[in-house]
Amino acid sequence: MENNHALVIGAGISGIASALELANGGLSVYLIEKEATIGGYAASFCCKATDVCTKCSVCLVPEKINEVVSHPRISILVNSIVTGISGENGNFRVEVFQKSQYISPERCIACGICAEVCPTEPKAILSPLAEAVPYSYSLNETQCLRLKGEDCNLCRERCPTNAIDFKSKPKRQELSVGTIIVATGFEVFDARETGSLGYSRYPNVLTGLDLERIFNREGSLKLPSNGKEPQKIAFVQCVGSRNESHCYCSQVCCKYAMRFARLIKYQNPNAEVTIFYIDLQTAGKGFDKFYEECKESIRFVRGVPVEILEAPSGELEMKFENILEEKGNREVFDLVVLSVGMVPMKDSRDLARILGINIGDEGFFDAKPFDSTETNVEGIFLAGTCQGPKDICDSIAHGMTAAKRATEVLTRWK
Amino acid sequence: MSREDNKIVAFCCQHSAYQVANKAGRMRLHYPDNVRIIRVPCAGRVDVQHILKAFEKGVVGVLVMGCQEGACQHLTGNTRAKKRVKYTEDLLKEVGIDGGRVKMVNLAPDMAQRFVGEIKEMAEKIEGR
Amino acid sequence: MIIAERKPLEEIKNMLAGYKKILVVGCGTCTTICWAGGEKEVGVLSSQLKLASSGEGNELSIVEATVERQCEKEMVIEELRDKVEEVEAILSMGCGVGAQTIAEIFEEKPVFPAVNTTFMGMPEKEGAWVEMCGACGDCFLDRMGGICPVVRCAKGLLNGPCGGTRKGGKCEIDPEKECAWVLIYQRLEKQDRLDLMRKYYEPKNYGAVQRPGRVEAATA
Amino acid sequence: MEVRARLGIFLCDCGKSLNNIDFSKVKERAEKFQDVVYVGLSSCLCLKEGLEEMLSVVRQERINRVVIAACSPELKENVFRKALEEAGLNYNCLSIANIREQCSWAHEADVTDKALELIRMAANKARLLQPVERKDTPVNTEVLVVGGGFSGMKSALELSELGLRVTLMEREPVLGGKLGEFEGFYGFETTPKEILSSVREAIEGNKNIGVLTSAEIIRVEGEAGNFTVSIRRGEEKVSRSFGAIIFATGYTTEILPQDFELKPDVNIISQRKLVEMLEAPAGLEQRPGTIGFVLDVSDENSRLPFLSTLNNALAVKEKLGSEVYVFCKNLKVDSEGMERLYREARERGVVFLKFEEKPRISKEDGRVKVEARDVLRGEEVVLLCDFLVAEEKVLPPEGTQTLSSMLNIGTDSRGFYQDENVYLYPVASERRGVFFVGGCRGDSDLARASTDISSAVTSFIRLLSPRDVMVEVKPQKCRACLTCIRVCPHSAVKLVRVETGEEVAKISGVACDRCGICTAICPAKAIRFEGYADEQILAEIEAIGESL
Repeated sequence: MENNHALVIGAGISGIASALELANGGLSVYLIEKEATIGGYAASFCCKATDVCTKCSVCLVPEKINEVVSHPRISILVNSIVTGISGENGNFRVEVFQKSQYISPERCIACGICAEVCPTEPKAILSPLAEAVPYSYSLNETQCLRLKGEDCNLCRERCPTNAIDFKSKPKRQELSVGTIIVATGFEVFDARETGSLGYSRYPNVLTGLDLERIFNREGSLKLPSNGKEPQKIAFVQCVGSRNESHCYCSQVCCKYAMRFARLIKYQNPNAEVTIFYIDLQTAGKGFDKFYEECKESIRFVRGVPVEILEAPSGELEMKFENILEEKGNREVFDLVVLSVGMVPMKDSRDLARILGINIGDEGFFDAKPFDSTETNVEGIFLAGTCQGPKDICDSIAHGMTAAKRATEVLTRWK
Repeated sequence: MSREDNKIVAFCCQHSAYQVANKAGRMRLHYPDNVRIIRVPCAGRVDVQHILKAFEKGVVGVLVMGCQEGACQHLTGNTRAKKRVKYTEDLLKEVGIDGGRVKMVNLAPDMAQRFVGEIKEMAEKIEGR
Repeated sequence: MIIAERKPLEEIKNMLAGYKKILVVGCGTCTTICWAGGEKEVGVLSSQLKLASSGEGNELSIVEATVERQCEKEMVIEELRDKVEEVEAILSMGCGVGAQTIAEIFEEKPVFPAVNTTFMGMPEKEGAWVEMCGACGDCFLDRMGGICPVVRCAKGLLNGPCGGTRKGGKCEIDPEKECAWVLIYQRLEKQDRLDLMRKYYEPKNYGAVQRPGRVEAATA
Repeated sequence: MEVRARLGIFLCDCGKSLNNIDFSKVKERAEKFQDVVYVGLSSCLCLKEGLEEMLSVVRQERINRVVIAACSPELKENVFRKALEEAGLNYNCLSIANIREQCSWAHEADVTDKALELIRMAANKARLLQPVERKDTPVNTEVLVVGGGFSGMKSALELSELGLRVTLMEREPVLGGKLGEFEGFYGFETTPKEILSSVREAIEGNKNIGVLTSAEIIRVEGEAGNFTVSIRRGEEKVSRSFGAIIFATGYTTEILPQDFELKPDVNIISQRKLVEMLEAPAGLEQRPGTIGFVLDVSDENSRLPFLSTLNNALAVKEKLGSEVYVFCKNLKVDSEGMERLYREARERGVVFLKFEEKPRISKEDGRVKVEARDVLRGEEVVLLCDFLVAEEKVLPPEGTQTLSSMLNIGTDSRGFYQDENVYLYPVASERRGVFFVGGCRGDSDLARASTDISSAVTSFIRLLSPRDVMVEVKPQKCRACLTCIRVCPHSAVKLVRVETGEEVAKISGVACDRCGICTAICPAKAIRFEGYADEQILAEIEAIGESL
């Protein structure tokens, strides 16, 4: 039995790394992605360099994305999920469900005419984000007049490439593959669950992810409430990590918080930045030097806040326990950033059930001891943060590792 | 040759600045249209002669746009470019073209605003020359 | 190898005052290798001259050329014969030898040096050279552990070191530079020849080479 | 003889959406450009129908250089190149003018003139493009793995599993390394000693792996695919060829006396000493009542000391039942399973004390006294312990500096292998074909080491695929000034003797990473980078400001 096809589920950075290595090793790869675009979270992050690179690795992402898109042996299926599987190691048959593609990403040339002519408000046709790959428009089913049964055909008539098809049906297809890599990634902890910190209630309480996206889009930081430059900023560590229900360290938050803190200080030297923490995770290549620099300009306070309240002025009053000063304390900030951690994908249980792979104590997919890519099912491997928190570099390395294991399986079968 | 129009040449590293320029376009961040982007494999490929030649052709501002310091795929490409830009500035001063009209800019692939800002700044500088 | 440095543009421009058509000649050997006057530098200087002259409203017409070795008459003639005719003056980017060779061949055209020939040296790293030899005509490296104090000691002492050597073996005059005599001591120590340090050397005969120097191989 | 360029210009108005460009004017003017034999306009050049039409024109008009004026080359360049290859053109005969992202979309006003100028720049360049050859350089597939610890042995095994030959060399007389210094991994049945011996057995029984112990590298020459390594084994010197080198030389640890005021002695001990005690508890005169660990004194940014402390503290609890105190500044829990391990330790009675100021350590009645201010409890703590396990600083092994300068490869701020540059992460170096895995590239743990290993193996496989030669030295222009050799960040250039007997620089197609640094710096202009050659870049500049 010879099958030189591999399936990678999830086109985030580790799935992309896996797909590239599999394809470079000579295999044909199906890379399927639940969302409409590939790249995952990392694609929406921002560079955190000041006048020098601070090694956040975000710049590695766009190039890998471009490489995967143009690789001749990789087929990408977006808007797709796995719904069933049969067969075994070396010869899996995987059922893939693809949502209706009202606008075909293969035919859309992103000219934007459809969005221009769309008569609804807000538009039913959404323009892609600047970093989106594939770079194509998408249709909001709930807004579209045609899909609501009305007789509107404006976008389809005007589309120069006939990319729009209202009759598009969800597609089920069966892929025959020798090996599978699961790279479904993580979800960001929903900070609303820690209600006392006021996320989504107060405009000036943001998460680390919000900050990534703000810097990516705007290039600098403004207060959401009034557009002014914040002067007193607090970072709160371990939001959604290292507690009873998330008994692990998310590995990335201390580093991104410190990098952001330095970036904010770089852009606005007068800003006062405080980081509230339990334990600082400062190990890692080159980070020691960076941490020493941070100590000079950033205030570190041991202890995390219990509550954040908004004063009538819009300022945020934070109640925290400063362990060093042995007493409860209050302080006022313009902006509070919650350093949210990584949690398992909500639908990972469904995928685990379909594939027959185990879920570990923390809710991430379970790997074998001493080999974090191997699952309980032969021929199915794990890559990246679906197995547990990792930063971008570790995710890439993990993706490469999974690819290596999967290649072994297929070469052995040959 | 028309010397009236104030052209700017931006040598853009394909790993960073060239992508940023595309991102700026996608975000419809408008910037002066007198800039001409030349794609290079690394800022370290840009040579003194290229910059001088541009000025010879009547270009009035040159930007060399590479990756962030410490993030060059070829380790020294952007720092070498920076030195070369500095040297070219001196050469241009010798011929009476003031130094500010060549500039090294370090960018990451997502810094569309910075990119547009730098171009606007150069455009303003050459307006007021 | 011969090391040279390009002259400031101002100086070159002054030499060229009044000429409209010039030939800029690089040398493909020493001055290429020391980044002072190879094909690339010819291009850079030409660009600069064009920019400067067009800024002043009288654009120079420039012909560019590079001779493999400017100090070789045959090579100069071969490469420049046709190009010289159309110009009024020649700008040499070779060393002083190269410029003089060209001047000797094309006597009717003025030849100007665009570089200063500085010394004979060795590359330290890319783009940096250090002086090693002063061409004194009376080599005594055999006794100096292979390190020439005539040029590498700031004072050119034959019996060093002087009293001013700094901590860490640095030179009194320029703390960035190594004291040549410390280097000589260390070298001789490695070779177990430290006794040479105790020897006194008579003042050197700097007249060993009768100027202008001339050497003819006995077998020629 | 040079074939005269026959330029075809293919304009794409992106579904007629680029409204600020007047395409009819563009077409009319572009037709007058030099060497242009065809100008066509499409609305969807990148789609099947557009491509087919383009190819038929290319064939019909015998076009040999193509200019496409459309969206950014990052999007569709590969699509266009592939299509042109079908029409029998080399992929490099294409030049793209980015008139969408960097022209139409970037400006509000009419940009017809700008678009025209961009097209002229691309056309100028296209005229000078040369077909590129794909060279299948023979690559030696045998790999040298340096370092016989866990990472080295595992690397050798993984390579051999893919059918590759491996030479595994180790400085010491036996394979082994640092893993033996862990007593156990808490919660795992298999002990590190068992892991090591099973790996060692697998190595010994493997026909594809040759082992050289007591061996040291004295010289490395050559480049990816073809390294020549001189190795010394006692008196004997051998020279061998390899396609790649994987460094797995690990780390060393040392208790730095200045950090502890006291020298290691009978009761200020290392983790290794503790493990020895735990292995033979019967050998102890009496069961230690209290054992302390002090961390974050030598180095507050390292994970490894925590990993061994947590595992060994739990082992102490289990085997000796002593009271255990851990003094530290910040718990390093950013590795898989560490938070759970920490909680487990707490539950088993290990006491953690956090300090801001370095603890004071002294001797009292033959025991070790640790005094510190515990910030969690806000009080001064004085602990007398029978044994104090002192923090060991994790350092690069001896010889790292020598080897890295020999290889012309950077190290990080702590002196470990691999420059701090994200493009090299996880395991690459600036020199293609040289990889670093595990502890030798800095703070690592078992999980990270094993992903390093597989990453290095996959990176090596990627190295084997054929590459196009883009950057070449013109031997007749080369002055052998060595500048390129000195500046190449990837050590891809060397001096070779050509047929004429002259020595000239030569760029290895396998090792070159195509940055063009050498091309820009060469004082003799002897290096040509196809696609970014001087004449090509200057031709683009030449088009700027020309009347259109």
